[in-house]
Amino acid sequence: MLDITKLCIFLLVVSTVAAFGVGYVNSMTAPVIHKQAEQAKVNSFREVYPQGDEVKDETAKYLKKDSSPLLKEVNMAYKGGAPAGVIYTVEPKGFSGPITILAGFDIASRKLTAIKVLNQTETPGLGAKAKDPLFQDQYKGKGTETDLEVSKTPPTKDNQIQAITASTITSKAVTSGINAAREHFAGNFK
Amino acid sequence: MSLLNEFTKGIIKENPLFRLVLGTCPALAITTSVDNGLGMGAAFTAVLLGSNIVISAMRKIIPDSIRIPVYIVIIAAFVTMIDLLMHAFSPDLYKALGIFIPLIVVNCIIIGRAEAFANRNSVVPSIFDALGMGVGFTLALVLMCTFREVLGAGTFLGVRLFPETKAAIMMILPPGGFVTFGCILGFLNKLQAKNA
Amino acid sequence: MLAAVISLGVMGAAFGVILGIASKKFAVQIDPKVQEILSALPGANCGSCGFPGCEGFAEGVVGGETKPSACSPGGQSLYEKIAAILGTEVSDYEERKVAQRLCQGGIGQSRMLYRYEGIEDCHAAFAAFKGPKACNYGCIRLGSCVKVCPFGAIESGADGLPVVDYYKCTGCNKCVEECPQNIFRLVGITHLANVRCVNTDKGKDAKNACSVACIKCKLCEKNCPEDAVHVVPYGTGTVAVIDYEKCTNCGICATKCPTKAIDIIPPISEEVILKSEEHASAGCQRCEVCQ
Amino acid sequence: MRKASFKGGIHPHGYKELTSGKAAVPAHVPDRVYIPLSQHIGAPCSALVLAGDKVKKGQKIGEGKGFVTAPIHASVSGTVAGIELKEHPGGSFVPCVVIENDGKDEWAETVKPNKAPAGLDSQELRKIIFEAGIVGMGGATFPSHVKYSPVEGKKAEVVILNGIECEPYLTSDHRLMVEKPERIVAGLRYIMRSVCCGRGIIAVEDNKMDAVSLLEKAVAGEGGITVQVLKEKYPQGSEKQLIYACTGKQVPVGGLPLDVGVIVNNVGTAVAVAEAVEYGIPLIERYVTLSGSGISEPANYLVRIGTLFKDLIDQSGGYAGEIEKIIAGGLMMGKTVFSDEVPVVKGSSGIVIIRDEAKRKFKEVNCVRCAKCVDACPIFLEPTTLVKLAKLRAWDEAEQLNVTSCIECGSCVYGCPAHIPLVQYIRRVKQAVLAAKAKDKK
Amino acid sequence: MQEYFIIIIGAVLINNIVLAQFLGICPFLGVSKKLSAAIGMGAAVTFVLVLAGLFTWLVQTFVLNPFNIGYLQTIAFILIIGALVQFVEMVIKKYSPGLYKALGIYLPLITTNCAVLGVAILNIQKDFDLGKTIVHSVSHALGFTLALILMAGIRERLESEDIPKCMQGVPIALVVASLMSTAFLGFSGLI
Amino acid sequence: MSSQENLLVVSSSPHLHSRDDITVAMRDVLIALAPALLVAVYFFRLPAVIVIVSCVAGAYLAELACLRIMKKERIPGEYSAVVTGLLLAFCLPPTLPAWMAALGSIFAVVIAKHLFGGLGCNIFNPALIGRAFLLASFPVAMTTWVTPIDGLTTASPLGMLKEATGRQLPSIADLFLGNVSGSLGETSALALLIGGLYLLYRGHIDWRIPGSYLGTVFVLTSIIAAVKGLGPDYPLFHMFAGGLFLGAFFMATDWVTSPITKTGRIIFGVGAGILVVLIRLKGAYPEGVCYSILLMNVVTPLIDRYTKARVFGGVKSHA
Ligand SMILES: Cc1cc2nc3c(=O)[nH]c(=O)nc-3n(C[C@H](O)[C@H](O)[C@H](O)COP(=O)(O)O)c2cc1C
Ligand SMILES: Cc1cc2nc3c(=O)[nH]c(=O)nc-3n(C[C@H](O)[C@H](O)[C@H](O)COP(=O)(O)O)c2cc1C
Ligand SMILES: Cc1cc2nc3c(=O)[nH]c(=O)nc-3n(C[C@H](O)[C@H](O)[C@H](O)COP(=O)(O)O)c2cc1C
Ligand SMILES: Cc1cc2nc3c(=O)[nH]c(=O)nc-3n(C[C@H](O)[C@H](O)[C@H](O)CO)c2cc1C
Ligand code: SF4
Ligand code: SF4
Ligand code: SF4
Ligand code: SF4
Ligand code: FES
Repeated sequence: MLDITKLCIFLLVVSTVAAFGVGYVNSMTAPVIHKQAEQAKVNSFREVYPQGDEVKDETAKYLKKDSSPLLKEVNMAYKGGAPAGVIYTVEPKGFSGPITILAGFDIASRKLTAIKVLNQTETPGLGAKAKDPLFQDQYKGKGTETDLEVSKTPPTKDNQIQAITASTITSKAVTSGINAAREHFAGNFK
Repeated sequence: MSLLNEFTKGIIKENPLFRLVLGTCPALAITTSVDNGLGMGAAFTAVLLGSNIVISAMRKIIPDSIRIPVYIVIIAAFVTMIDLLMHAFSPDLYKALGIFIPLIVVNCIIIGRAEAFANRNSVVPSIFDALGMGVGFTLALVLMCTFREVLGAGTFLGVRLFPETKAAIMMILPPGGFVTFGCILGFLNKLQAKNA
Repeated sequence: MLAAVISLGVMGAAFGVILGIASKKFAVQIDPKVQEILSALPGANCGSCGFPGCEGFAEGVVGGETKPSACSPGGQSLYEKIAAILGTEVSDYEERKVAQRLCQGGIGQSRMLYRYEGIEDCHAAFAAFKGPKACNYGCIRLGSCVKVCPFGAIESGADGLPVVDYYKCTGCNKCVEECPQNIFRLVGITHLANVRCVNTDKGKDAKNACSVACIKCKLCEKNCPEDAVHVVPYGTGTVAVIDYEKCTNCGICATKCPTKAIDIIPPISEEVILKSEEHASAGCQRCEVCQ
Repeated sequence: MRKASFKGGIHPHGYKELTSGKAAVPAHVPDRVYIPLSQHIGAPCSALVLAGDKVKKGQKIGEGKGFVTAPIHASVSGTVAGIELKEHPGGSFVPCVVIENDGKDEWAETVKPNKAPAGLDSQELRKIIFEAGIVGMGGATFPSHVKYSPVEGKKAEVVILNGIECEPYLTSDHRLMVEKPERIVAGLRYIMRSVCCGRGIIAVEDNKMDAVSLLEKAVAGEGGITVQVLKEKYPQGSEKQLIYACTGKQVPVGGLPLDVGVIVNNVGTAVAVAEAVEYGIPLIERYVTLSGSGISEPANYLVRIGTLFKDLIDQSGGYAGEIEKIIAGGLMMGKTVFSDEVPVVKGSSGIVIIRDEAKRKFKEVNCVRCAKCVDACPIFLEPTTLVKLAKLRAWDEAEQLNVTSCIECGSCVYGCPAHIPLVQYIRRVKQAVLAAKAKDKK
Repeated sequence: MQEYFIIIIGAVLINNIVLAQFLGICPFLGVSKKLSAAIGMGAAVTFVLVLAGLFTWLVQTFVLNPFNIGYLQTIAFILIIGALVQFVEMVIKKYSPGLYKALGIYLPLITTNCAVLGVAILNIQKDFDLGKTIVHSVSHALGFTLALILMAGIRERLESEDIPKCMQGVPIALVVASLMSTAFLGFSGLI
Repeated sequence: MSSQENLLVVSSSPHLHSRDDITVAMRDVLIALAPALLVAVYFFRLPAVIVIVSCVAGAYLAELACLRIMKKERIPGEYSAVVTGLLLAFCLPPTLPAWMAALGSIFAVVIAKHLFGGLGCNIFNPALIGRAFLLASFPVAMTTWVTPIDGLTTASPLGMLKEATGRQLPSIADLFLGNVSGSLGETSALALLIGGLYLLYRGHIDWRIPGSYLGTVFVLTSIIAAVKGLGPDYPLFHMFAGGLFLGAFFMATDWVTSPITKTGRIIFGVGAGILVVLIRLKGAYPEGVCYSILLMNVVTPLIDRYTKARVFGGVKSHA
């Protein structure tokens, strides 16, 4: 029994010291990480909806059971205390997994302000190009009246988005997410 | 001379990745770009260095029967520290390496070194051993990365070498990882057979 | 911070306790000596000891069922190690034995009966008139022994005959068992003079089949200063045989033999013998052949 | 009607036209015969004569110990010159009784006709068959009296006479069926009597329709005996395949035909039985086909046991050009010998001589897994897998895969595009398996 | 239901833990020489992976999260896994020598297997509830077992093939893995 | 010793061999591929010729180089590498750049064949590995299709079906004859059928694999058509579109990479059939033949192991 006690105490001491060390490093890095995360979030929000000065999570208020399953979060951007824009987090299924996208809508102009692909696991060189500004920027300023479409050839209509070469699936997935957000926006923020 | 030896053996003769074939998961998973390889190598070396120092310093007082749990705790502590530091100060790399940073804990090489070297040698040789192994691992990673990044993405360290449409994307997909590793091992075997 | 320290400390301690208790409660007795011996063994699992694998042998040694020297690949240093583990004396020193090929009928030396076509396997050729050579006793030269040696100690030489590398040979007996013609004998490594022919036919017939056959002329017998060589009855006839107990490796018989059926291996120095002992006792090279 | 056959097998070219129309002629009786003391499965004989002894034709000159053996008889009259080691067509060196022929062909006193062959009972028949040294003439040379001896709990329901002769080149059984159909039927009767069963089948392949019609004529009116025509396919003549084709039954692994109530004999065996039972003549001569690309005049002979191949070859005008192989038996199952100084034995159904055609030989290469061997194997083995195990020396695994059931028919090798001598590997495995078993027993 | 189905197909076929996610490569290469060993290892990993998934989830939910010490995840998890493996090993050894012969010898290999820790971390990262955690762990374990068994089947056949000396063993196994994962690309997009 | 040259040969039985060997088989496969080759050149013109030549040359030269490096003797007249090159070319788009085609066939021969020991030792179908490698590496080039004869960019028939763009699907007759876009050798079911029947007649392939493969696809798509009310053309469309015939007669039947047992071959065909339908209908790719066969290659060793025939007169043997 003595044996076990001794071993336990040794393990206890080692664990404690280790925890101490890790805790110390954590106390050093935690604020940095936290700030980064905050900053990242704010930055992303700002990227898709630059005008707001405060963003609040209002998912609970807007997402009902019957909302599209692609919608994950709804954040409201306030400007001077009044709602000015809506930022959706949507998660459509891409070629090799879910793609998380932010989409910003301006209530006043009823237009898509911008989108940002946050996380994706698409194939590098193919679907992963959804992160390229070249692709994302196509969504800027699109209207919210009709669904967007994916076209493999250079767009001829206003509601068309040109697919990433050889990645129609990814392009369609992104667009379907945006369309879900668009529909919700059109229905809830008249 | 012997310290130098401790250092160099990890680079070629006992290269952890190519000779001992340990720590294969990260070697396959993150070697899609040279940046990743360098980052992973650095993180790995730091952990190995830390754990080797601590374990060799404590080797006389660690009770034999629980030495493995103790090693694990020590190594895990270092890994967590690196993980946190990287998260805070190099977020991009942190994201690219993802789950493979915490997984350094179970990298067989580190425990292997603790058991086979640090536990039997004093601090100074252990430092050299760790550095040698770390550098060896890093070099091995970088070699794999180079093949995969150049062939699969057409870039080296992000610098474009030839147009993207001419790059064989498969090389940066999982099959490319396996086949690169397999061929390098085969090639090294061949070299060794020739020298022997 | 405090939470961290406490919870991890508690976790560490808790696992310590659990494992500690568990290790007591669920302990299974294995003889540490068996373990120790097992790790000292070459690990070739060659079976030359007569046990199914090294583990069985280790148990056997501890249980007193067999002697350490039954493991021929181990060599002297192993016997000493085992003796140390068991706390006994090394009583039964045996010289390390290596395989000697007792046939010199290479390509050009032996008359052939037919052209063999088929698989490279001595047993297969043996099935047809005891192989393609006119000599019914000699090496068939298709290298079954080469394939069977777990230590890669045998290679086919230029004359088609298998050549044993005495460094690598551990005396495991596998080639002896394999050879359909019983060409191999295990002989102490210091015994350098060997009659390399097992043809028991009369001199004329033997000579007719092979130019390096033992022709029973008894010149070796007559010239040996130690009275170590004799042409003795063997199988269905006679053949010259060396008594290794008496032989001093003087090499006179080899010079007298008219067909050069006796040879003396180019002098193996003490040093080489020692080195080869060492090499053999280094044991398992983890080459995985045994798997 | 679809003709019965078995599953698997191959269709090699028969080359039978070379000799199938040639009646068997009595071969020259040579000046010296070499009669091996072991011509059967079972205990070898020891000689009953010494150098210098006078012997007569049909005199017993060798006898073995035990039950599974068969005596050996002189095939000529003359003087024993000695006992010499000689190559045997089976691939070994065997002691032979050498007899100088005195040219008189005097019969031994022991050879006398049975007065009332029809009245003999089964035990008497077996005694006669044993004394006459009759062994299976289909190649396996298993002593016939053993085959006919009753086994506890097993009952022979049908005797099948094997007139298939599926080996390319060979036509000796064919000639026998054409020339002596009545003797075959008579022999079959005695065999049926000796095993106490009422049904007999003579099985013939559909490439010998002339023999079929003659046999049908011979069996007409003989109750219980039928002639069964089977589809031409190799190895139809193999006992197990033949039984399956005739009765639909599979002989169990490791079992005997008797386990499914069948006894199989070669048609030659039946003739030998008839000769022994009616005239008391022991087995001293047999039909032999001499054919192949390397012989000047292919022919069928009635040959005294102990005649050297060389003597027959000389009678057939010698070799046609440089020869490569002399095969004792057929192309598919026969064994090569290294010289023509090999005696004809009881099991020699043919000698095939192959000319050296210096054409490109395809060397053995890696198996390409075409599975032709698997599809051809009449025993449903996986020859290629067995070969791979042989190369790995994994004898146990091969044994589990029933390697010992292989009948060595060679069907697998015939079509193998990689030219792997599968049968030879398989034989090697069998050898090793048997050796391991023998070791275990010890 | 559908969610579970997606998790299963995804983990077994599409994002196979070995062939697509590169976890547990060491045992995948080490224990795939013989089919029997592969099956034993697969069973052992499944067993441990599920237990580990369960315990790590409990610890995360009821210890790390409430105390806000998520950063101790790595240490805590590896301790749990290490202890779990040893505990299981000892229990099996004591009570079922047969099972120990079949599984036990693989257990020590599992502690240093990325797959176990990796899946435990993934469970947490994906915010699964307990049910999904279990299903996810089981599916990954099955994916591992599947890859291992297929690999073992292939390697047993390769044993008798004429592979160049320098490629024998691990190198050719890696090439096989590469081609296997190429074939598994065919499952992309199934769900 | 004395004149030892004209000794007789002693060898093991049998002493008779059929005329078939590997060289004959490979030559027959090439003959069987000839109709499809002609159709390909007729419909896709010069680009097809360029792709075919690059593939065949790449494969053959890679084979020679590998044999040289591994110090192996070449079997005279053994053209398995040409078969590999040609079959690879047949499942590539006609417009693929020559260097990509050559790279694919080099990858196929070196990685998928010679690293495993060369002819007979490989686990995976080399040609299909070549295609899978190219598809994963150069997806853009590998999914660019052109119409026959005039060479305008279009989608492949299965692509059209999958994306349901509402474009007019090609007629069954065009699909059967090969007058559609697609990989250059896969379009004409007729030409492939002729070649396949020739191989069956020559006994190089067993009906079980193509039979069970095509049968499974037909049955499954018929059921789907019946359930969804898609009409009788739907199963035929699946049969004749894409590389199903090419796969069924020439690639699933590759000796080296398919099971050796008879039951195994049926399982192989059924499994591949199910996978094709699954991938075509549910997966990311419009075409599933290549992956279906590769995936069945993966399980072939296990199939062989668990489908051993019962030995004559005995109980089933266990692996
Ligand atoms: C290895 C590999 C990865 C792929 N990754 C993606 C991807 O990330 N996104 C995507 O939409 N398609 C991807 N594809 C799908 C192909 O490009 C596919 O042919 C495409 O969906 C259809 O072509 P299209 O976009 O030209 O219509 C991938 C294909 C392969 C072989
Ligand atoms: C050891 C041994 C015992 C045999 N015993 C019998 C037997 O009791 N009854 C029988 O009908 N055949 C017996 N046979 C004969 C075989 O069934 C078979 O006919 C013989 O081996 C030749 O067959 P084959 O030419 O097809 O190889 C025996 C054979 C051997 C080798
Ligand atoms: C592959 C093979 C082919 C055979 N072909 C024949 C044949 O054509 N004719 C024949 O009489 N026996 C043939 N046999 C021998 C038979 O199996 C069987 O041993 C014989 O018919 C028994 O009769 P016996 O004892 O009178 O020789 C063959 C055996 C094998 C293994
Ligand atoms: C009937 C038959 C089909 C073949 N099919 C293919 C094939 O699909 N792909 C390929 O690379 N080689 C094929 N080959 C050639 C050869 O078998 C192949 O390259 C081997 O896989 C190489 O070991 C085929 C050969 C034959 C006889
Ligand atoms: S020594 Fe024996 S086994 Fe070796 S080659 Fe000679 S005959 Fe064969
Ligand atoms: S098999 Fe090899 S090691 Fe064993 S005795 Fe023979 S030569 Fe020596
Ligand atoms: S394995 Fe044996 S029984 Fe089968 S075909 Fe080959 S030789 Fe005949
Ligand atoms: S016939 Fe020859 S090549 Fe074909 S599977 Fe059998 S052994 Fe292999
Ligand atoms: S590095 Fe992943 S299991 Fe070893």
